[in-house]
Amino acid sequence: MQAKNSNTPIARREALEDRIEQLKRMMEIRLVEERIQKLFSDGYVRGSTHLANGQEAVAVGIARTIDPDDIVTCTYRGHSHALALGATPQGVLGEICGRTIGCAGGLGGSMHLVEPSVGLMPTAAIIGAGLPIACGAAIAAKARGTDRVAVAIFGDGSANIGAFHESLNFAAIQKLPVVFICENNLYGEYSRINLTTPIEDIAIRATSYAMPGVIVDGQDVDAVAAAMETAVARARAGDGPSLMEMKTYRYSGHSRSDPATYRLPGELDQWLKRDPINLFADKLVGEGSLDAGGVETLRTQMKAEVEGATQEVLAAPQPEMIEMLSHINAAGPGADRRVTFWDDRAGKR
Amino acid sequence: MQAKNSNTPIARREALEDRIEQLKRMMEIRLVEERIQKLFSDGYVRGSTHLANGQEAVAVGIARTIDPDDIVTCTYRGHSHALALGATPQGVLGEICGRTIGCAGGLGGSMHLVEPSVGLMPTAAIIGAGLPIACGAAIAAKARGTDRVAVAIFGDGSANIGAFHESLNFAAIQKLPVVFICENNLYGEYSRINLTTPIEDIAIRATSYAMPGVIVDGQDVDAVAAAMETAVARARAGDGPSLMEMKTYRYSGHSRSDPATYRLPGELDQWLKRDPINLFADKLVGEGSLDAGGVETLRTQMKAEVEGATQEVLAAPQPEMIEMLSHINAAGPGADRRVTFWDDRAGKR
Amino acid sequence: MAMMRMRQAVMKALDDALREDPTVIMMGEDIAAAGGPFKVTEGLLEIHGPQRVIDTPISEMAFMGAAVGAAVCGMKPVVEMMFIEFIGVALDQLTTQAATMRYLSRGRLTTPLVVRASAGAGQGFGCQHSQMLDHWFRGTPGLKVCVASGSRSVYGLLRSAIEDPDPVVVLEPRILYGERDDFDEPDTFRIPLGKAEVVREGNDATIVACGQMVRVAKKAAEQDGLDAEVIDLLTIWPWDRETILKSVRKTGRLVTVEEATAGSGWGGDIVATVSTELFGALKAPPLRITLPDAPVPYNGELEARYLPSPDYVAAQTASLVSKNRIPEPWWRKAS
Amino acid sequence: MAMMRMRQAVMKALDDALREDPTVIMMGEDIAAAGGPFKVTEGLLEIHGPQRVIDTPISEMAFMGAAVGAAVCGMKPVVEMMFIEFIGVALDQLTTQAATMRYLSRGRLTTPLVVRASAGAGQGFGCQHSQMLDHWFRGTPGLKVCVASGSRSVYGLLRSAIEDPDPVVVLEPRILYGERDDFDEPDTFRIPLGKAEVVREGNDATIVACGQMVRVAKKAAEQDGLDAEVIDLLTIWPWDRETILKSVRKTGRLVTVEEATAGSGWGGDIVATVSTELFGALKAPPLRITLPDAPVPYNGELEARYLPSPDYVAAQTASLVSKNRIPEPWWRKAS
Ligand SMILES: Cc1ncc(C[n+]2csc(CCOP(=O)(O)OP(=O)(O)O)c2C)c(N)n1
Ligand SMILES: Cc1ncc(C[n+]2csc(CCOP(=O)(O)OP(=O)(O)O)c2C)c(N)n1
Ligand SMILES: [Mg+2]
Ligand SMILES: [Mg+2]
Repeated sequence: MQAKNSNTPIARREALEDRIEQLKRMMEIRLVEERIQKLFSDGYVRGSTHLANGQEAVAVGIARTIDPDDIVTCTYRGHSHALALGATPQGVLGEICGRTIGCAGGLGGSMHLVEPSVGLMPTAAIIGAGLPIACGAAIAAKARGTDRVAVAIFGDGSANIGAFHESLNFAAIQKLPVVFICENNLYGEYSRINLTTPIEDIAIRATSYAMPGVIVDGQDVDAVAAAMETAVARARAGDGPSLMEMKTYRYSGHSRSDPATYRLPGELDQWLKRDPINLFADKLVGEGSLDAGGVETLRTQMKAEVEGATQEVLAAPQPEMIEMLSHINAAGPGADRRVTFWDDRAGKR
Repeated sequence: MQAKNSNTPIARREALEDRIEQLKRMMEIRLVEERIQKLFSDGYVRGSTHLANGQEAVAVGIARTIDPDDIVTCTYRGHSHALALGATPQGVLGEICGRTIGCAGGLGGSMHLVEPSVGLMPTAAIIGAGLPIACGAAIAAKARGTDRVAVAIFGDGSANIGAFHESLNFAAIQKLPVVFICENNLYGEYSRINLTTPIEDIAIRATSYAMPGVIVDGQDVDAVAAAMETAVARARAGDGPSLMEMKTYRYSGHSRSDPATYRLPGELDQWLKRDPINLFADKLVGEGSLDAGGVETLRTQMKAEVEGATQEVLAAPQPEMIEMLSHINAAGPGADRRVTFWDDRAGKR
Repeated sequence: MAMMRMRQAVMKALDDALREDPTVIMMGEDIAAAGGPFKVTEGLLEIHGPQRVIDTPISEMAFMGAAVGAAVCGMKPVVEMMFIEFIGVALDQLTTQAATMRYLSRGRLTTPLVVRASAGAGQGFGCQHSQMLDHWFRGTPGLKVCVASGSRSVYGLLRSAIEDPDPVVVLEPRILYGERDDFDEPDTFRIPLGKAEVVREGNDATIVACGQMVRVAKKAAEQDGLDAEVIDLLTIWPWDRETILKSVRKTGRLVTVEEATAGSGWGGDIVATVSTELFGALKAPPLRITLPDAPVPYNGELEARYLPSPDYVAAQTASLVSKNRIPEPWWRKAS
Repeated sequence: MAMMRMRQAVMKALDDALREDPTVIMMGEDIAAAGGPFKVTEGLLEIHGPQRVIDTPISEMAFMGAAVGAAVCGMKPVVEMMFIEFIGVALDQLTTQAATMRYLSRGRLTTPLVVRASAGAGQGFGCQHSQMLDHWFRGTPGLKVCVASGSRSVYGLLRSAIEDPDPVVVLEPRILYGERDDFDEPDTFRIPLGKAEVVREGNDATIVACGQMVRVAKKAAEQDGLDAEVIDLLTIWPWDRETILKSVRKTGRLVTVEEATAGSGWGGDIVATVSTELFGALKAPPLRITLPDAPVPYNGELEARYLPSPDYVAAQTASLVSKNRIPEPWWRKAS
């Protein structure tokens, strides 16, 4: 178990400067997702849950590029991003198990992770909802004279909803500092992209808004980070939004216990050959920062940490009844807890 | 005044096979719009009204290409299309003055013209609403084994609403027989297109849906018809939708008494030089089907007809109170009036 | 008597409608190849083909609007909103377009379409996937709104809705999909839209409920010492004045059990109407049992408290019957 | 006393808020360069600049959602929905996203935003541009809903709404924009959200109204032989129980005048609450005066009949007071 103070979201975020930590975070994401699947089978998870294993490089590549006070909107498939951005395994697993130590205090659940201290808005369960919200964060950043950017993360299927189109157009005409990131994992629920979308590359759609559209190898964390750096720099410089398409793949089904029988034959195997964690581990070994034994040591360490966090969560209390009545409007208790982004580091806890 | 039976929507539509009739229809549209502006000033028109003078070639070019039982969805700026498709001046002016002889019996008003006998759905007052509805008509056409097409007409500003994007994607993936027609008159309300849309040509957006995107000279009725023929043929053949961008211009302000002071200086004058009615009249003269005197004669004739229709409308009764309570659901009176498209010519009255 | 899960009853209603009427088509996300996220449309693609059971992109506006256009052009589209919240991006097409089509064409064009949606709380789907939201539709001229309470009613309502010449919303409480109920009705079985059903007779109070709250109300009414009549509303707009007034005239007391906040629930209109029509004839003030004014919580213990339970409904009703006074809701005691 | 058109009062409220609070921004279609389709934002762009008064594309989802994001990040966005119907393509962002932000973050993130919209009938804008549609919002936990009734109230409500830490919808009856009213309030004037106002005292009945119906109710109450109290509801959710109950306790009779159908109007909840709280203390059954169950007609004579008029409200109220029985609505006599 890490020392207490290194397990704050902000410390976890800052740790990502280190390449070994990036690898560890990708391992952590994978292990947390696998643990969630088991928690689901064991009846600890209510409703639904949407895993992102296979997509770890996208999450860590984004998180390592942007700053903790850049703003991120994301979806129900957001465990990976929450962890990458800095949310703790306790916060994520705790939320998914509905406990007080969850990042939304057990009120939100798997689809509604949140971590304001590292810029993560509550992840939205409605397709497309995060894109306009990111535009608004970008408007605020501009209006408040910061160079902060907003990042909207969504899936390939979400590129067919109206909010996608309206947001890209709006951001383009307003030259908003937004980076739109489509995680193209080839499926929206149980439908392969070719069944719902008449083009193969979502990035093409950038043309409709006169913004850069970039196709990125989403399995390669360095490629993700490099592409992000360009887009973020553009946004910070006031040159407007970009559309980034991260080609990736989800190893799990869409949600809960979906066996994903709709996959093309052999497709999963092909993608497993370019597993983002293995790719990055091999790279680090190649660079000489790790040896093969080191990778295994890390994996074992992360496994223990995730299991430790899980046990902490399972021992944590359920929320009090009053909690669900408290955060409706400013008349309720706790209305003074507001985090003010950017001008108030104290808000970051 | 024309003989009674030539003033039915279907007869008016069929008349458009003749090129002189096309010119007359364009003149009629212009004159009706001008008459509406005066009726508005005189207090006969309630709410708002949206003129399409300057855009006559688009309307007539479309109407002369498609069949009376193809389906059309359109917007509040729909007087031109209603008249071109066959709605009578009495039906259009009557509706705008809220009289029983109006095409919606005075219940709808300027924004809600309708003429099922020639395929015109009630024009929608909500931006974007007509595009998904046209997709649905196309689904029905396919399902019912006809080769009928659906045409959705909308403005340049409407190309920024979510429904545009969703509809084009949906139609493309389903290969629906739809023709999407953007009347790019350079303004959405009081905003020039460059202030709301980061690209100049809406047709570019077709790329996002792998469908043809065609830029058309909307001032030239023959160019409109030629482009439409290709798109309609494609749709009828089962090859899917097209996006047509008609470059045109509205001479009036957006609505009511908008003086359109937001226009670029000189812009209107430039467009007046390529007035669609003059262009077509000159062409017919050039072709030898008319001489200059003949054009003036037609104009005088149309003016008298439009004035006659206006007087007819102003003498027509207001609707009965019971009308507004009658058409809510099938439990009300008149529920047996339903027009069944395609398999029932009797429905066409 | 045969037992059937509500999921299967939905499927049977759709299958029967598709079989009997060639103009019926279905549209929605993953309803065809995948058989639906809740498995309520399983097998329909195989039987009826992709022209009739249509998978759509994630584009609620497009397919909701397409249903309007297809309905006008002679089809009877049945649209699935996977979770009723999703219509929040497409409400215009239903309330502003579909519901005005007949009016604007004076009967010449109509929109016989059905929106089916899973709805309601109880399973930990969180606050954006657990609402009923019937108040978005209720009271829209031209639109009817129904809520199913089990296998029999979902079948009867869906069949009637699909045959109705006007647009109808049918809300299917998601929590009931897996519930097994008696089902012994022929394919001709219909529940007339606009009619409520007395599902338990009683004399001390009339409990009106719909959806999953019908079970809750019935269980409450079965508790010792209570002699309550339970009415399953079935169609919540327009609702059945006759059946409710008749019952309350008999019992003298009205209790509504609503899966809605007080500000948005259907009970307001019913209580208002009953208070007016039976003015002076009631033994006690009408009691509305609603949700607290809060989003649906994820945590299981919280969500169980959030929804009216049989014990709570029984206690509140018993208190009303014995004292003829309105008991406090739990959250006023709690906070 | 100074007179001011409601249009100018809206403008002054926005201008004052923009001046006093640098975090206030505005977004909407043609609100900036063009000064707004109803000229309620004229001059604001020139004074406050394009960073604060923002013209948007025709993209209600984008700018409604952008308001949510900007609000969370420290701004106070005021969004204009030109006609309230337009939110039918963007409702999700307001009710599902904005209203749950505080809850999902347990107070850490909040959305102090205002949606202003022109609403209501009377001017021949037809059935897709003439509704109130407050039922789409009412009862959403976390969201407040107000309706202005003139220059003074629009100013007071807008200023309070913009200062409120939570999302607020303010409906502005379009028909009142051109109406001139007394206006003699300082820039510090606010109408507290959640509070109603007694705008005319009386003893025989309490007429509750909002929006343009407040004028109708006042004119009705001024007719000979009537001694009615008139309450301007102002905030329709959450509504002011105290003021209404106090008045009805005094008069013994309640009349609501609603620009809504019976199935969707705010009167249901109020009548239900009053019937319950004042059970046995009312002299007559509560009377709801609503719209018929029909879309808004275009024709002027029809639309005038469609909306409750002062004469009609006076006649119905007089009938209630004299007979203590509910009179029939006009459409039941008509059809
Ligand atoms: C408006 C709306 N429609 C439908 C859904 C249901 N839904 C949840 S996830 C999903 C698929 C999304 O696919 P994609 O955008 O590719 O994201 P992924 O799950 O692959 O990350 C759908 C249709 C929703 N949540 N919101
Ligand atoms: C959803 C929605 N938003 C806004 C409006 C208001 N509105 C009516 S017309 C119009 C401009 C439309 O411009 P364009 O699409 O170019 O069509 P044009 O009027 O030029 O024919 C706007 C914004 C509306 N009717 N519906
Ligand atoms: Mg995907
Ligand atoms: Mg335009």
